Amino acid sequence: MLIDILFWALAVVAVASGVTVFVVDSMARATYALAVSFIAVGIMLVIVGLEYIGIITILMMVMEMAIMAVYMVMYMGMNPALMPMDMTHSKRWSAVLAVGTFVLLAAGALLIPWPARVGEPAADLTASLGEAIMGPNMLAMLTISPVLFATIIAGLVIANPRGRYDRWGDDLKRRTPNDPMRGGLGR
Amino acid sequence: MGLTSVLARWASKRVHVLIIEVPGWGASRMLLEAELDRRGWAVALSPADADLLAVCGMPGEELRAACDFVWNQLPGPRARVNVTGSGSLSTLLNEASAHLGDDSAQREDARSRSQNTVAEDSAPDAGEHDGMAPEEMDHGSMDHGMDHGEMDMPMPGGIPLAEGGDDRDGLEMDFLTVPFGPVMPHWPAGLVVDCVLQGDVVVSAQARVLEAVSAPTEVSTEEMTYLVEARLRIIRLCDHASQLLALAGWQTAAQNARRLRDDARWSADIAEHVAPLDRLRRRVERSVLLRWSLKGISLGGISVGRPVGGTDALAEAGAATPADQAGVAIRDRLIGWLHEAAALAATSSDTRSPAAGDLDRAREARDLLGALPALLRGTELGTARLLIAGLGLDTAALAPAHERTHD
Amino acid sequence: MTLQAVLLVAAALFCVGLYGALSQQVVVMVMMGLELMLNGVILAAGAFWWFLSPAPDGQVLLLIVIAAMTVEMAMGFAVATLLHRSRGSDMTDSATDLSG
Amino acid sequence: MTEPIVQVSPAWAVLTPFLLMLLALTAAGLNGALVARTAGRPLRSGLAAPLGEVARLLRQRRQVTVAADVVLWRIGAAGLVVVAILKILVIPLGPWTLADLDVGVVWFNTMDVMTWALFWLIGWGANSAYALVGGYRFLSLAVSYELPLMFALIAPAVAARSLQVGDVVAAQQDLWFVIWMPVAFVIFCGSVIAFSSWGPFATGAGRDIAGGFLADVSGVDRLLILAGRYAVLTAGAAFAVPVFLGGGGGPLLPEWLWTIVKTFLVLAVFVAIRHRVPTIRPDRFAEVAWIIVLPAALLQVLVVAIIVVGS
Repeated sequence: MLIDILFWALAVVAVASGVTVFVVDSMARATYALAVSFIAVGIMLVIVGLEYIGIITILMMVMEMAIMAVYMVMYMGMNPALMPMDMTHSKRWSAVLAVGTFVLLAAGALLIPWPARVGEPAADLTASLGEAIMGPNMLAMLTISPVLFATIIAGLVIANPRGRYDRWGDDLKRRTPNDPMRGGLGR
Repeated sequence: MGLTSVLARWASKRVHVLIIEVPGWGASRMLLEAELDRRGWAVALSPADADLLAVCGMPGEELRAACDFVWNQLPGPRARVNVTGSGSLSTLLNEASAHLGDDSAQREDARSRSQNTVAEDSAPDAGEHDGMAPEEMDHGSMDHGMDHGEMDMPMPGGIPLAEGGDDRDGLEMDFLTVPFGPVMPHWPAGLVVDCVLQGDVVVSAQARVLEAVSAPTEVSTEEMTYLVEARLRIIRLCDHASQLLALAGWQTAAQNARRLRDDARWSADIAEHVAPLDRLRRRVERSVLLRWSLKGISLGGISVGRPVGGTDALAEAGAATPADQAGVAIRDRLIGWLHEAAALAATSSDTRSPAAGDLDRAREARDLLGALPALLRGTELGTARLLIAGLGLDTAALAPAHERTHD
Repeated sequence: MTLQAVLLVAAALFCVGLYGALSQQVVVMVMMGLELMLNGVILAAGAFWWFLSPAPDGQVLLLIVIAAMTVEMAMGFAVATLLHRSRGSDMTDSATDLSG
Repeated sequence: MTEPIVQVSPAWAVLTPFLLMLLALTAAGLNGALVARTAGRPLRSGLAAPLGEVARLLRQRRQVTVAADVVLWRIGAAGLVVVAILKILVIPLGPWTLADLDVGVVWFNTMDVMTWALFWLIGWGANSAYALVGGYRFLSLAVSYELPLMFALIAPAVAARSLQVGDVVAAQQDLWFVIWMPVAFVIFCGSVIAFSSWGPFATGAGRDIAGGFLADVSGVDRLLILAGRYAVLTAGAAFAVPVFLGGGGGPLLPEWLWTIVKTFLVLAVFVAIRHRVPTIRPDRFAEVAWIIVLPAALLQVLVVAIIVVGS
């Protein structure tokens, strides 16, 4: 019973803050509304026994939203936060599509005869997850890590306008790189 | 009733004081700071942190306006004192403390203020936002949607939209016009630097000095006569060093320099100060972290003043401060100051005649002020503060020169 | 708390995110929409896992979704920076070079 | 210590905030005493300084800046204390713990990530240039310290083969982790100082920007933020005890007392560091953190992993 109340409260918080993201005019409020939505979902995951995943979700998303807020402030310039300007397009079709999808998904969720539960959860779910990714599912983790690493590299390459020739000179022989800002290692 | 009076009694043990120094009244400020240290009161970093506003000296018109503006930003309970001499300092602070603890008076003050702000809010004064009033902590932010929640107004909070421009990484970023000073901790008296910022990087800057209404010399000479030039110079060097150290975030060293400064004012034999000054200098020289965090911050091509002192002092200090060489590093400058102070203390016979004339000092200060905009361009805020502190700007020397040009 | 209930909430989150991702013009806001959609996906996956087959392998799938979200965010920020640098704007409408 | 850590009734959670605030107040008193000493005043006057500070902030009115985002501002101000309390829920006090979560170590990490949001919100809410710069400075520092902190926390978890704080304590019965993972311990302590925006890492509240995110807060808000900083610092020091310093293990004294004594010692070191070192500038620290500290943390984890697998 208590769990039910908690769940529905969290559900309301999650969806309401999700809607808030696209309603408020303030960039900071939009970003942190999304963070609240993620926190609510994270707690729901903890309720269904996914302690590690739920808490990791909260950790990652709060971090990401803190960074996201900076990007919002940085790039949105003249934005709805300061001047009430509409930065949307094809609102009506988006709404129709979204509602249509919701009806479809909701119908699916309610009408499909879901099978009964197969198997029982492990006693220590976190440990079982660890064993899974270090055992039978190691390949998945082995794939994720190079993908993440490639993402770091690709992100830097895309975002950074300065290559090594800009930094170290045409013959790469400059002794200290020509950076707009000095680093901490005396380079 | 009992609780509020208990709170008031406890609060009076730790009053936070916002100090505004008028150019030329450095001595009053230093005396005040020493008195605050003695009482265990704290120096406030911003108006919101302050209970007591202490204006050291007689501000000119513009500076007085700035003081009034800051006065309005004190949250209250609040009190205001004007420090112009040392004799009454203790009673002055006692009275201020009593006023702070006087609940009924403070309530009255709060009531009259809230009425005022209602009146102000109904007619927002646009002129207030364009940088005339210095240190507008809450109006200075005219950019990137730091203002929100006022969607109904075309200009939220009466603050106009920011314009943009490319930053040093080639990204278009908003410009933000912020006046720095004259109310800032560890800041040259009366200096205002109107900065255009992108984030925390200074895009361009313009410096000016708000003047005092009268030079303090008439008022404070009587207690200063025995402080001859060399001793004054030591005090000033220690003060500069203390401010620079405080900005570098090294509180104990800054406090150390400040105590040396205050001791230098009162001690009978200035020669006693050689050893502590040398100790402080060695401590600064030894700090790896300070060397690391100040590395690469230099005053560029600005020639900073020649050290004043005997020949050996000159030679020694000159070694640490290559004044004529391009690019004096801030750290060398700091060590040079301490070195020079120690050398002065060692050679001082308390009879030396002034080595640099008023005219020289005025010219030097004017040069430094002129060089400031170029120096600050493209620096990050923290670096900019260190650079300004590293100049050791003597705004007091500037004031008479200004008056002359105005005449 | 039943599977249906959780799925409904997840669907709601997904669709709000969908609306945002379709209607917003600014890249960062589009990203927020995508994140919200993935939020719904995570919740649905968690519900399926718990109510249908709580085997350890299911948790791995969720980890993969989270990793996908990280990648999406990192690339999104990078692309937003690139767009901002080259166009001075980060509107999706202005990046239509490939749209024929 | 032989018996395993037991979970006590959640009702005891009511006491945790008091214990936390008591420790935080002690730390503030110590800080006041140290400041008094450098200023040449008697130590005793400094010890009482925090009480005076609390009294004056309770009397002070709240000043709101023009076009401030008051909601987010207040959330940021109040959040720090809450986060600190949530942090210490998983820390065992000697033989007792309130919640020995399966993922206690990750829980602590998640709570410290909350400070990213909170400090930035404090800086943002004021709608003032200095405060916002302060918030950004904290974030740029956070990007540098967070990854090393995560790996520093992973090292004890790897050694204990568990993310549960109770297991981590139990794994240190013979040898404290601080002895064979000193790098991780140092990085952890540095990160605690950093996420509390304290001492050399307090650039977000630096004197050069008139107090940074503290520049415009007054009254109760300021009290909450300052108390929150002490509380977060205290929680960090307290977490070092079960993770690196053997929990309640020690001779003579009862275990719960050992936990408090160790916490206080770590906290005292943090407080003593505060004014004694110059600022570490976030723009320069970034390179050091990513090129030196992070690989060092990874190496530490590698060494721990090899030892654990080998043993």
